[in-house]
This record gives sequence, C-alpha cells and structure tokens, in this order.
Amino acid sequence: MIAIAIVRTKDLLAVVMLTGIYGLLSASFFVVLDAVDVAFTEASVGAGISGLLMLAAITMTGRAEAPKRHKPLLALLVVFITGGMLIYGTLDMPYFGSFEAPVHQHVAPRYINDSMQEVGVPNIVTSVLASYRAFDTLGEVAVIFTAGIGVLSLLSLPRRRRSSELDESSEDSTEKQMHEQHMVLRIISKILIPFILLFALYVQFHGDFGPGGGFQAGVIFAAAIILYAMLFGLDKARRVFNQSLIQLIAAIGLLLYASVGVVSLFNGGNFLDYNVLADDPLAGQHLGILLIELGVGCTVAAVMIIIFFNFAGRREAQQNSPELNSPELSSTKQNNSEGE
Amino acid sequence: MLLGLYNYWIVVLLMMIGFYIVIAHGNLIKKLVGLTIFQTSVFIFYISMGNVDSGSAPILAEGVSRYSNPLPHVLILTAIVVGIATTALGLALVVRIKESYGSIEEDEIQIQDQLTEDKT
Amino acid sequence: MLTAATIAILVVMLLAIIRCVVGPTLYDRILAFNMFGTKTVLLISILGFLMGRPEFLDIALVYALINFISVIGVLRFSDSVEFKHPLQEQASTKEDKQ
Amino acid sequence: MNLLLEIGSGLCLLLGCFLCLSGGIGILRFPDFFTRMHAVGVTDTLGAGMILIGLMLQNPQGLVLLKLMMILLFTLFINPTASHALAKAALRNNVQPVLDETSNQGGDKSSKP
Repeated sequence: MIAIAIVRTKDLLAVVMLTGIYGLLSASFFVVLDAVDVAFTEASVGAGISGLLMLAAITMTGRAEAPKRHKPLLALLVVFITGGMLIYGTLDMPYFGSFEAPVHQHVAPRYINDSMQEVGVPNIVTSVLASYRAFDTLGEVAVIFTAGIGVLSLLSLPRRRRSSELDESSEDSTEKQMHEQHMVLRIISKILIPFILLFALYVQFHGDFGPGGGFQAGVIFAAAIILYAMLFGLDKARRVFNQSLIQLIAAIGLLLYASVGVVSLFNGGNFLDYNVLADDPLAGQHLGILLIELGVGCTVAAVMIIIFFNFAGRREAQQNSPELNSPELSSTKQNNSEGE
Repeated sequence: MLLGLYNYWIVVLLMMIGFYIVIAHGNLIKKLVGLTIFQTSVFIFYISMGNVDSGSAPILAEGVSRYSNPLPHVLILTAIVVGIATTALGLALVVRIKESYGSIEEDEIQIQDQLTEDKT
Repeated sequence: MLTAATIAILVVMLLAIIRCVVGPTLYDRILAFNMFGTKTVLLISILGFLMGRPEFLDIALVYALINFISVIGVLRFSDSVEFKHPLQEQASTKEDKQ
Repeated sequence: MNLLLEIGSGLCLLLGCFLCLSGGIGILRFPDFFTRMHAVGVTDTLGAGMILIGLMLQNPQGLVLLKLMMILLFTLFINPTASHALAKAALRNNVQPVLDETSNQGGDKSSKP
C-alpha cells in the first residue's frame, strides 16, 4: 500500500506532488488503523500545508536537482545495514494487533476505562491530550511557537516602503489581470471560505466529542486564510491579518494555555489540574479543556499563517526586486494573449 | 508466523528509503523530503503499535467495548504539527542558504566554503 | 457492496498514482493528485460506514477542502516557477528515471 | 421500503464504482493531457456524487446525512472548479493537445461538466 514511496526519487516539483499524495495515503493508512485524530491532523498538515510550503520554497530556490556525482554505494550499504539490524530487532516485537502487547498494559487501560468518569469527555484522545498529558502538550505548543519565531527571524523583511504611484498603478493592473484569470476560482472560494472557517470552528469546539481539537482546527483555519491570500493577493490578506496582530494572537494562545495552569495552581491544585477550576470537577475539566484547546488553536493557526506569509512575502520581494516588476508583468500578458 | 510482523517491516522499509534520501542526495530540499518520510515511518510505527485487533477508534460510544490505544495517537498528533513547524524552519534555512550561496546543492556549498577559507 | 466499492476505489487510486509517477508534464501530476484526493474522500467515507463509525466523515470533509486548497496552491505557485519548456522537462524526467 | 433503499444504494454505488474505474483507466490510457483531463473531470464528479448518494441511502439519519450532503456539495463545487483552473493553467503554459487530425480544438475544454 505504501510501497509507492520508493518511486519518489525524481525531479523536485514532482517530488512535491508525490509528497502530497504520500500525505494523503498515510492519512488513509491512519484511518485504517483506527487513529482518527491522527488522520485528521495528517490530512490537513501532510497533504495541504507542507506541500504548499515546500512549493513556496522551491519557487525561490529553483526546481532542478543537480545530477548525482558521487556513488551512492556507501550510502546504500549504510542504509541496508541499518535496515537489517532493525528488521532483526523486530523479530522480538509483539505481533501486529495483538492485545497482549506491553503497550496496551501500562497506562492505556486507565485512560480507556476511567477517562469518562475522571474527565467526562467522550474522545479519549482529547482527554489524554488536554488533561492527562497537558504539560506535554504545553511543551509542544511552545515548540511550535518557537519554530514560528525562528521562521520569522529568518525570513521576515524590513518594512517594505510603498514606493510611489508607479508601484500602485502596476499593482492595479496586475490586480485586474489576476481578477480576469482567476474569476471562477475567486467566486467559488468566496463561497467556500466562510464554510471552511465555520468548519474549523466546528472542529475546534466539537473536539471533545468527535475527532478534532485545537491542532487540527488551527491548521484548517490557517488553510482558509492561505487560500484567501493565494487568490486575492498577499497584500490584501495582510491588510486583514496584519503581522503584529497574528504575532499577538500566537503569543496570546500560548499564554492562555500557561495561564490556565497558573490559575489552577492558585486555586490549590497542581499545575494544569483542572479539577479545581470549578466547583464540580467534571465542569472544571470541561472548562480547562475548552480553554486549552482554544489556546492551542490560536497558536497553531497564527504560527501557520505567519510561516506562510513570510514565505510568500519573501518570494514576492525576490520576484520584484531584481527585475522591477516588468518581466513578470510582460510574461503574464504574453500568457494571457496565448490563452485567448 | 512471521507474517504477523509485517507492519514493522513496512516501517523499516520506509525508514530506509527516507534515510537513503537524506544520506545520498545532495539537494537540501530533497533531504528535507527524506526527513519527512523518515518522520512518517516513525508515526506509522507508533500508530501500528497502538492498534488492536477488532478494536475501534478511541472515541467512547455505546456498544463498543474494545478501543485502540489512545496514547500513541496523542503523541503522534502533536508530533505531526511539531514536525511541520520544524520542516518550515528547515525550509526557511534552505531559502536563506540559497540567497547567500546561490545554490542548494551540498557539494557546491562546500566548494564555496573551501574557496572562502583558502582566501583568508 | 461496500467492500466492492472499497476495492474499486483502491484500484483507481493505484492507477492515479501510476499516472502521477509517470506523468510527463506537471499538469498531469496535478490532475492525478486531484483525482487521488477525491478518491481518498470517497474511500474514507466508505470506510467509515464499513467500520460502523460514521464520525469518520469529518475527515472526509477536511480532505475535500484541503485537496481543493492544495490544488489551487500548486497552480498558483507553478505559474511562477520557470515552466515554459514541457519538452525539456520530459527529457529531464526521462533522464532521471535511468 | 427498506429493501428498495438497499437496492437503490447498491445501484448507485455500483454505478459510481464503474464511473471511477473508467476514469482511472482513462487517466492511464489516454494519449495527452487534455483528454486525460476530460476523462477525470467528467467521471470523477459524477462517480463521487453517485457513491455519496449511495452512502446517503444507506444510513439516512441526522448529522451523518448532513455531513454527507456537505461533502457532496463541496465535491460538486470543487471538482469542476479545480479542473477548470487546471485546464486554464495548462493552456496558458503551452501544453499542446495531441491532434492527429485537424479536429477542432475547442472540444478539449469541455472537460468540466
């Protein structure tokens, strides 16, 4: 089923397409293996965002891969030795799907049997994620936040000055051309984007009962914004979600998460112990999970938007600065006339 | 008898492919793709460990008694999002490398480095 | 019936993958990608019914949306990549295969 | 009534599968991009619609039905749009259809249903 991954050693743009397919495929693999939430995440991340980011990077770096120069024999040898050792190691592993495997004996039964009484949320994954192992998740969110900051510091540009009316007019003309080219797309996405946002919110707040939660919702939300930015121009999207606002949202999400923990400390519990947030432990758990998922969603969405905006902004700047707009314009014109 | 272990073999195979790409290819973006495959193999490893015969998705419902192990799902769920964040960071680094070296092939970068070292 | 549908869709997915790997031009690949996405949506919704857990439909919904977004994204970006010589690309992919 | 629904859903699923399969064979066998596009664009939408309708007939209740309807709606929106955009982009970037006679070129663009 996944053996197609082997064929992925080809030229770079095709590689990206294959990565997309690979993401879809591994997500359906996760569905088969009953990991609904994971499939959800992989679907939105692996198939959508990562492919887009790689594409954005490729447009900046060029797509051709240089032909190999050194012999891959040594590498193959190393790989095969590693693989052989690993396969030898698997001989001692428990069989696939067996119920007696040690993984299923340790803490999992408690999660499965008691989480309904202790947390009161039907989706066990959510309850483990946000309640039992909340400290872990806090760390993960912090990592994501840090990665966002890293991308920001690597790729962000000094404030682009709006240079004169010439820029404006050319922008207008490209705007008009884009409008003609993408009319159907634009109209359809105008219809779709509200639905996507709504669906993201549904995923966010329905995560207690079905598959979903803050991570997935954040990614879907970001995907909607990215769609908008792609079709209506980056500047327009920037006007709606300007940089400092998103950075603020990312920070607020993380802080919200941490502050829930601090509040529970003040109320006499442990860090991130939601039982003390309300009079009734179950209600406290619900409140805590809701807030935390909200924090996670905010941070993930904001970081994804930051990453994409920076990549795309960098790309636009790269395209504009050396050639001063003209080649791009003429080429689109040319293409247009050819298209008629 | 041994066929019960096939999931691990798939994982090992994927891992070998990813590893090979990381080692043998000079192109930095290709290396990142290889890293992604490697990552996914680890994900599949965890998820397949959590799977239980005739189990069901770990969302409590009436009439279902056996669930898959939710713990690996949690770990992997966060790992995927963290993975994309780190991949984005790597891509950002690649873009900067391209800007300052004019190339994303490992060999050419090394050659350039050596040239600058020789000059100084 | 559902099993038969699953098998049929798996076969179609395989065909789409072959086209995506072989595909001489970029657009063939995007086309195969799009088709693959649609088939995944169908596969997951059918699997949901097959396993008796219709909550899976959420995932299918996400797929439908994400698939659209990524296809549009690929198109937008591929406009700006230097893609003016389909023949040259054909040649290069052939070289790579060897 | 129940039997009728069952038969109806079976028929829809079968039709959908057939359409998908023909689309899959089409994408593999046709000689150039635009004919492939035609094969996929037409059969995909209808096939997906058929399969989804078949599923709808299987389990008509509440939220599940609503979600299936949403998926159907989105597929109907998205697929033609995507193939339209794809065809347009391909045409703009000089992907030429293979023509062995001087047949009219306009027919190639009718891939969206």
